[in-house]
Amino acid sequence: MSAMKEEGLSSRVGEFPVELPVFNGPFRLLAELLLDRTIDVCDVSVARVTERFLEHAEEAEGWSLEEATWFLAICAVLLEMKVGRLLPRPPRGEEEDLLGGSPDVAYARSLELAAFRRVGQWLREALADGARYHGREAGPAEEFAHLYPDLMERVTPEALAEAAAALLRPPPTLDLSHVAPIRVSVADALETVVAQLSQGRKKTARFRELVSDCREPIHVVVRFLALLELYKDGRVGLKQAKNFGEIEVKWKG
Amino acid sequence: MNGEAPPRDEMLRALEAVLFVAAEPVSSTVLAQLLETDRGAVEASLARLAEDYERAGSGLVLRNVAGGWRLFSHPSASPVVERFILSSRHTRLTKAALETMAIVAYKQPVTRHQVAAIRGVNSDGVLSALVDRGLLEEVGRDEGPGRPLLFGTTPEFLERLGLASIGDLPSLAPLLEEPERDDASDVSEEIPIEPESDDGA
Amino acid sequence: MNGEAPPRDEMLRALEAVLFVAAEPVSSTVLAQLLETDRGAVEASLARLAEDYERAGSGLVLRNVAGGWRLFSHPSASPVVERFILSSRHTRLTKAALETMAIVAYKQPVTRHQVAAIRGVNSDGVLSALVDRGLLEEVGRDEGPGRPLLFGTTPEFLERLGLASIGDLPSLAPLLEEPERDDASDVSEEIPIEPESDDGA
Repeated sequence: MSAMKEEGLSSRVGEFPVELPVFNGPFRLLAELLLDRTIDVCDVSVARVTERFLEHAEEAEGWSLEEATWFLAICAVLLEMKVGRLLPRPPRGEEEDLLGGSPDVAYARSLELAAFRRVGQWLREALADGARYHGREAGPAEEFAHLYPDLMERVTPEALAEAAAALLRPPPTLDLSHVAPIRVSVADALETVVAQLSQGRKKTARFRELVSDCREPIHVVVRFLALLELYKDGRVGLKQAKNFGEIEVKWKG
Repeated sequence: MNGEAPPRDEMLRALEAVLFVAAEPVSSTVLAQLLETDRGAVEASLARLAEDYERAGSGLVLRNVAGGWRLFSHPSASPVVERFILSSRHTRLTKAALETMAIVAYKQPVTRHQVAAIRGVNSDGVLSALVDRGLLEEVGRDEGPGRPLLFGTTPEFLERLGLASIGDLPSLAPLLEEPERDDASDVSEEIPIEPESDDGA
Repeated sequence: MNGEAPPRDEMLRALEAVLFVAAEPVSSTVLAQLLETDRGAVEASLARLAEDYERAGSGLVLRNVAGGWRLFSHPSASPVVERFILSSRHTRLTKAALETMAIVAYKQPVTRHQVAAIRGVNSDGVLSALVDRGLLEEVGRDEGPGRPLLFGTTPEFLERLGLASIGDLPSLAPLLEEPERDDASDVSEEIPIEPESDDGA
């Protein structure tokens, strides 16, 4: 995580440019701004950045181990920060802690956490042992029931409602509005494929034709899954003459 | 009084433990099933246990009542037990009792099983205690398999809460919303949706 | 096993009866008040009772947990008892839950944020699950900015662990061994090694 602060890193690492709505410039600078929280991590699509990195690696004709490692470390931190934002979270400032502060503090923490893990093991055993002891919940026999005239003394309808609500309340929903959903479904793709195959006169098609209207890779993937579904049900036949060759699809109905 | 009884064996110990946690009399048939033995053996053990208690001057008594066996506090200890109950009068209803009563009040009629499912723990003991106290009662049987008992609140329950009818309980709806979290509400404002990306994370 | 214990006297019998009806641990102070005697006498009687149970191979055990005394069924009877009450408290806790519980137990009162900082990951979900299970509870609010909630362990936590008080947790010091490295021996001194909870749970 502190890789980017290290002096030994060659200055060329991470200099590939990224173009994003919120930022235009070298990734290295973007990473610094993100880690400083000058730019909000949720404004940045890690997938897009990764795409740019892969393009960059291709352009450079080969991977630099140093750069790839650095890039992975940065992405891991960004994703962790992002996940922290996605899930219900403690008050602000946690991201700084995730980054560890000074190495000394980080080390002290790791020692402490190791101790807590060990004591967690002890807790597990003590709880397992304790679970074998059953206390008596039944209370005194009925003959003493008349001594409880004030059982309800402090119980108000409001307290009762609060107790019921606490048990019946649905679990908190996660706000996932900033996770871009996949808007295509295999069911939809099935319909499209069946329509194309069954309505044509030939009742055959090449896979290439079946996906000719797909604009994004995810749509092609979903069409392919739909074909596999149909194949499993025996409604289409599939033939591929050689590796990476054309896939012939035959409608069987 | 003369000659010590040999230590209780595993079966006697299990028998005593079950009677200890039970909230109601347990029949010797049920005990025999639990212990995977026959009623004769169970009854001999029960007799031995009752005798042990008496000989040791125990604060507990084992009695055969209403079709089953049940442990009671010793009658000679009643004054102290009563004082104990009265002294704990100011303590609130236990959380378990409050929760159970709340579920029955709002969801009635409900079965034991439904109460347990909502609370996440077996609630039989608490339910019977609340029935004993006259706050809840059996109101019928469910039509489902096994025709389990259904529970509801009693007129005394309403009276104790000062309610004219069960419809006067506070509405749950406003309470069922998510408890407010200081930072949850503004998250969506802080984090813009990424419009042009299909693979945001 | 050698020589029968003399029959329990009136006080011992009353003590046993009260512990039998109590649904939670009862402190020796309360018991002393009830029996109109002093704590010393009560504690001697409690010790005698515990010993009697053990000698007789009883299905009951007397334990000092969560600041008081409570009767429990004998652990060796737990399979039969659990079959009888149709529920088991053997809950498998995840590593994350155990870790979180350990941090809260030793550092209480702590905020969510402090727990997350030590674990290095957001721990909200685990914390609320443990609160739901009655093992942890909200014990107040921190004075700092935002007045975050503070968490601590519950009496039930102590009871489930069989501990009389939070001070009975094992000391962390021997567990603070160095992981592989040995160049930071001075660091461990900065880490609080005792439970910081003298101010009680």
